[in-house]
Amino acid sequence: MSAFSNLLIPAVLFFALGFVARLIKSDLRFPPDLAKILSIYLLVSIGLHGGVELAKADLGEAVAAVVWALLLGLLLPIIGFGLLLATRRVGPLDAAAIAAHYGSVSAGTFLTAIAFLGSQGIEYERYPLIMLAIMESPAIVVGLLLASWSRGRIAKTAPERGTPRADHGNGHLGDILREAFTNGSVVLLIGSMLIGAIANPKAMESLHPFTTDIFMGMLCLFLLEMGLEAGRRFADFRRVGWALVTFGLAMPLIGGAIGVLVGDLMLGFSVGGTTLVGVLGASASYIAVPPAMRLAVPEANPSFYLTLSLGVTFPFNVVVGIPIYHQLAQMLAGGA
Amino acid sequence: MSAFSNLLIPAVLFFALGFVARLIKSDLRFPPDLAKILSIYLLVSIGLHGGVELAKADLGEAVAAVVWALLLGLLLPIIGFGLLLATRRVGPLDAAAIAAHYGSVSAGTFLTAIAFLGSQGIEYERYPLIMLAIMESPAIVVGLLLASWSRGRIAKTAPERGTPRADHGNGHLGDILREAFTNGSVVLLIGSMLIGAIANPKAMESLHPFTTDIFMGMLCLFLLEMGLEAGRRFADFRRVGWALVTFGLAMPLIGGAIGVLVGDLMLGFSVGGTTLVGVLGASASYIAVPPAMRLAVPEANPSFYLTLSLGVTFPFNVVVGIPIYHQLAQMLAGGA
Amino acid sequence: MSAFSNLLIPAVLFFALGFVARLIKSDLRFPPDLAKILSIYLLVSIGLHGGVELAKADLGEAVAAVVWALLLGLLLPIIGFGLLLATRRVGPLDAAAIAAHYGSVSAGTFLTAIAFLGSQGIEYERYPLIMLAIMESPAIVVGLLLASWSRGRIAKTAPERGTPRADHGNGHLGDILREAFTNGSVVLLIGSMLIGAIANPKAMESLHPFTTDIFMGMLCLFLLEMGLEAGRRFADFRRVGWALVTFGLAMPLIGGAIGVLVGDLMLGFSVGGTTLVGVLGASASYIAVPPAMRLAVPEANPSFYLTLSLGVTFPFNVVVGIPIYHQLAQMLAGGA
Amino acid sequence: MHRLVPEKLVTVITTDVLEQRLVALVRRRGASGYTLLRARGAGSDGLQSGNLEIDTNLLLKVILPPDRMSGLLDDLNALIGQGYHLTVFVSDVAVLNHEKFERPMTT
Amino acid sequence: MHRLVPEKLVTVITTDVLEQRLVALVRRRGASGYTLLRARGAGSDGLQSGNLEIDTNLLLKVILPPDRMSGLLDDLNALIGQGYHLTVFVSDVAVLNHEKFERPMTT
Amino acid sequence: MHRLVPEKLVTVITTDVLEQRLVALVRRRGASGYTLLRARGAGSDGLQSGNLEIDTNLLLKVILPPDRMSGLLDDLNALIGQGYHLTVFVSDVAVLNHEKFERPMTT
Ligand SMILES: Nc1ncnc2c1ncn2[C@@H]1O[C@H](COP(=O)(O)O)[C@@H](O)[C@H]1O
Ligand SMILES: Nc1ncnc2c1ncn2[C@@H]1O[C@H](COP(=O)(O)O)[C@@H](O)[C@H]1O
Ligand SMILES: Nc1ncnc2c1ncn2[C@@H]1O[C@H](COP(=O)(O)O)[C@@H](O)[C@H]1O
Ligand code: NA
Ligand code: NA
Ligand code: NA
Repeated sequence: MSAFSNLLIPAVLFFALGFVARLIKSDLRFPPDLAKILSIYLLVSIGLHGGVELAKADLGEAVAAVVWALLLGLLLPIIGFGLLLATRRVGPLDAAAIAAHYGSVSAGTFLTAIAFLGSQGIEYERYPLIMLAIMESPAIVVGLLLASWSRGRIAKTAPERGTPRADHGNGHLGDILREAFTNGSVVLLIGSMLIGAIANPKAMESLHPFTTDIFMGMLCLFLLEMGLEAGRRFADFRRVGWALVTFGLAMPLIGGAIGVLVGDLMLGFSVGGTTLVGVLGASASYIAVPPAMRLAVPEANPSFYLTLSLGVTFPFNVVVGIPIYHQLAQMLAGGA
Repeated sequence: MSAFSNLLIPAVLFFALGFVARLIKSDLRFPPDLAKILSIYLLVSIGLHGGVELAKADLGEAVAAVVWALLLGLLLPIIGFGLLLATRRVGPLDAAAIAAHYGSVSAGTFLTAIAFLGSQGIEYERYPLIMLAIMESPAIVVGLLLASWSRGRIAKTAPERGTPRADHGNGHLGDILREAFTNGSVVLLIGSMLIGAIANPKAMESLHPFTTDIFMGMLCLFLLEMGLEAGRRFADFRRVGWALVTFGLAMPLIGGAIGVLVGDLMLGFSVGGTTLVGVLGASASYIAVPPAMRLAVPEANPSFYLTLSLGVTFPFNVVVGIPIYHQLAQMLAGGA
Repeated sequence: MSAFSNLLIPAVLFFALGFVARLIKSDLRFPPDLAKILSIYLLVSIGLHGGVELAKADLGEAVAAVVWALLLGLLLPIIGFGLLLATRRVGPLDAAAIAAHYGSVSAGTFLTAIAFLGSQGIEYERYPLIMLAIMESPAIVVGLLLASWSRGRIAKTAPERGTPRADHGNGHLGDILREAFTNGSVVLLIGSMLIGAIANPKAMESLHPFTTDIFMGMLCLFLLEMGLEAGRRFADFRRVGWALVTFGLAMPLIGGAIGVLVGDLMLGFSVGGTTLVGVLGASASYIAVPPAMRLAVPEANPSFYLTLSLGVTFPFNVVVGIPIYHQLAQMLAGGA
Repeated sequence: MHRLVPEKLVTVITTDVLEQRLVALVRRRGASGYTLLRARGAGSDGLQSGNLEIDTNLLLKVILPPDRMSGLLDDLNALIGQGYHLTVFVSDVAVLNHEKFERPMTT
Repeated sequence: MHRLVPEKLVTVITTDVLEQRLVALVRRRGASGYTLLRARGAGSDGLQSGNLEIDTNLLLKVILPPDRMSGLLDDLNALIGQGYHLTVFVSDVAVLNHEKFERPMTT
Repeated sequence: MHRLVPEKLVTVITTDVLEQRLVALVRRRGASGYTLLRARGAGSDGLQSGNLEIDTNLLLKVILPPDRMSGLLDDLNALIGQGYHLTVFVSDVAVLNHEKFERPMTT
């Protein structure tokens, strides 16, 4: 029912169009900058919206949301890391890099969830918007700590290989932490949020046609391109192996369930807000975390984390995950 | 009269601005991706509009429109091919590649015609939108068959040269047919149409500001860039020679007249709808057909078909063709 | 007071966000074409607005505005040239190239001033829009004449080096004058203005959502990117030296004061219109003049003029200059 | 000291419509990778302004061991024979991490 | 076997403001074509970040027969003498379809 | 006659995430400038489609005197040792305006 109606949201349909275009080997492609332009637009728009809400927010509730965002960002990568090591299909450095993605968030999935709620007329709290902006950085930091710990372990087992890596790890740690907090998309999102919060409200209204009216169309184009990318990456799933693909399907369910529990029990959100916290838990970053991992954990294979995040977890969440987290939220929060 | 008022449509004026900028050798230029971005936007927007209409369409009328679109797409290249061979200025492979363009459609010309009708408050049927999406593929297929036939003839005359080509032609035919139907712009247009037809109507409304309100502005920018390109190609007209330029002016008149006849007599459209079918017949593709011909008929010189399609026929249609087809439609359908 | 409220305009806040992102060494960056796309959009939109106003304009007042725009464009570079030579930090060719920038205008600064007036509900005349379009070309011409004169002087002092340069100067002068008037952004601005003036008013209305409703959002994105660029260039201010930085701060104040005097005394504008003429006087070009100088005065170092125009004068005007010119305008025109 | 090992760099410039076909050739010939750059230009095929989907070039660079190069050049020659407009040239380069160019791509 | 014929490849890196002028030189010197790539970078001219219309570089590649190359280098030298910032270098390449580089562009 | 002086051209192809780090190396080694091109491709690191912020390559070109080249190659080797995926190659070129490549960048 609700899963089916999700499929009739234009944003999801455009995602499917991109995906199918790649499967039928169409030569449809976007100019290389269009995805980046759309992503800047989306981050600025949701930042401004979040900021306007932030300005009206209850301080206590906002602080609770931020704290739980940090905790999710710290907890989920550790769970992911454990599960990945348990598969015995990847080494600890690959596991650290992949796990970091799941502590962070996919803005595209989050926005699709908002479109899903909107299409069903379901209200939601605005705090998840703030949580979205918070969750990139802690996941990066945990990923780096896990990688550092793994390097230490590898160095013990094979000391002759480990030495230069451990050295390197320490050498740039400061840089990398700075990177986690000055990452372009984090700055864009938090900066726009601050602007939304402090700017002259009348002037903010003049931005409404740009940030709100044309938003859905921009999101559709973005998801079309993400569908193309997901389709491209999906083809690699054989290479990453079934164990990892299973992780890419199970981890969002685990993260989504934890998110829904946090949203309902800890933050006391409505069904809509709880669904969104579920989506924050379930989704995996494809903007801020991948470059951070490439820079800080060069030993990890990007094919693994890009295929899982873009080719497996993203389509799963967009198509079936969101209705599931909504269902979960309804069972929990709907009963209250 | 009506020709003059066409010139005062902003879209046409922007086309003229681009054209003039090139003539006065201004260094005005668009970043290379802007035309591609605008073209994606326009295809998605008209696709969605077409789909919404399709969902409301009368099945019988829609089928008739599709059938006539296919017939036009098959017939016009054959007429063009004959005329081109009659000029004795190009070989059969060049003729095949050029002719394929005229069986297909220029979305920019079509949209200018819609702006023209809109500025005069003339109503039109929505079926031509569906026809637009249909007409790319058959023209490509006919172009390939004509090229294949030409290669056979060349092989007979000069067997030592022809053999490898005929071989090649067969070897990739399957690929090329697939290409005709999975071409990026065809997929985008038909995919958006399907989405418009099946998506939740309330959600479709949220796309309205994006697909409709800002549409005219995006079209103006697109035509500005097309003016620049037309101006650049126009300078080459001396190289292609007067015989071909004459073809580039006569063929749209022939195609336009046939289109108007089809729109009025076969499809029973109003003046507006008949005008649009005229424009479908008259205009030449510059999106889907050129890459298909480059891939499948590498022996043909792209300067010929790009100069004719972009530098001659496109400006002709935008500036004087549309009012002429409208006049014709009025004479025929207006009397009814 | 008014300076503070300026800081709360979203456009200015986005500029600050970009600037700060660079200072904290964030990896935030725009795809290379986005600034160009936004700049095309802004020029077309203000051109169309200007044209609609032009069509309603009083001929006498329009002519006076154009004449004073020309005079400002001729006068300001000469003042700038004198001041720069007085610093004894740059040679005459560098001075000529820098000075030309200050006779021209920064569209970004001008639009920020319009947002500033808008946010305070201050009315303004539309003639400054026309002046904006006029002021690029004369500044380029004066810059070239100053460079030519400088080359003559250098040739006298060191005849063996000067000869080829003087020769070159003459050889391409025609080309370069043509360039001054066919410069891409000049053509775009004046072309759009003409279109706005002559196009069918009803059709112009259909452009409103594109040119007006989403304008502020596009301006914010543009200023975000300009903040990034200003931040990048700002880091170079040590290299250009304090004397030049002082020029980059003093010259807009001088130009702004002259502009305000012209706006009030010569053109009789309201406080709003006078502020805008002040901004025209104060701001320095970063679109049309730099490439013209690179082409025509290759001996000048682009680091100087780009750092001053983008890294010093632009942020100064956006953040503190505009409120100052407004204050000046109020003191003069507000008393009337 | 670095062991700079001599290799061959093959460069192909042509319309980007051929991208998929060229990449398939490169994979089949066992290259360890390839690099694509967007280009524009002009040649016997006319102007490729790079502004439209239909007139953009690409520049392909492939480093590969001399024994595999020969097969790739055969393929490119065959394309030229079919009428495609290709600018192909080979340069001598010295690579830093020699072994990586021996391993064919796995996907 | 392929007849790989040695030719000269001239590469120029400079501000894209010079595009029209450089293309005109290349045409005048009888090249069979040219290739342009968008570039950014830094040099004595300062930073060319590639983000604005005013600070983007281009990289021009021209293959041409040695006898025509000399004239082109003269032209480029003249531009450098006038103060333009050009990075120019020549490499040895071996081309596959040799004859095509002999035919000057017709437009 | 032109005095074409032989120099070394170092080319690096890798993910654009490394841009700041590579440019810092090039500056530290006293190059007179550098050129960056946007690229995409594939290699041992998988596909770099160039469509997303996260899978775009860059191609860096640096001309520098042979004595400074060696240090730069050391740095690049160290990066490869740390696990970064770099394609590095050196070519022989002949430059037109030789002196400019001797002067390190001032910013
Ligand atoms: N002499 C040349 N030097 C550099 N690039 C060339 C040359 N000739 C052709 N090209 C490039 O190769 C593409 C195809 O050339 P053509 O096969 O001559 O049509 C052109 O669009 C240019 O980008
Ligand atoms: N040593 C170098 N290696 C590679 N590219 C360079 C070098 N020096 C300069 N360039 C390029 O050439 C352009 C012009 O350099 P310049 O003439 O030094 O201002 C720069 O913007 C760089 O893109
Ligand atoms: N054999 C090759 N020829 C040309 N470029 C290559 C080659 N191998 C790798 N590359 C490029 O270098 C990048 C990094 O390669 P890798 O280190 O193999 O992951 C790839 O994304 C390609 O763009
Ligand atoms: Na998550
Ligand atoms: Na047609
Ligand atoms: Na000024």
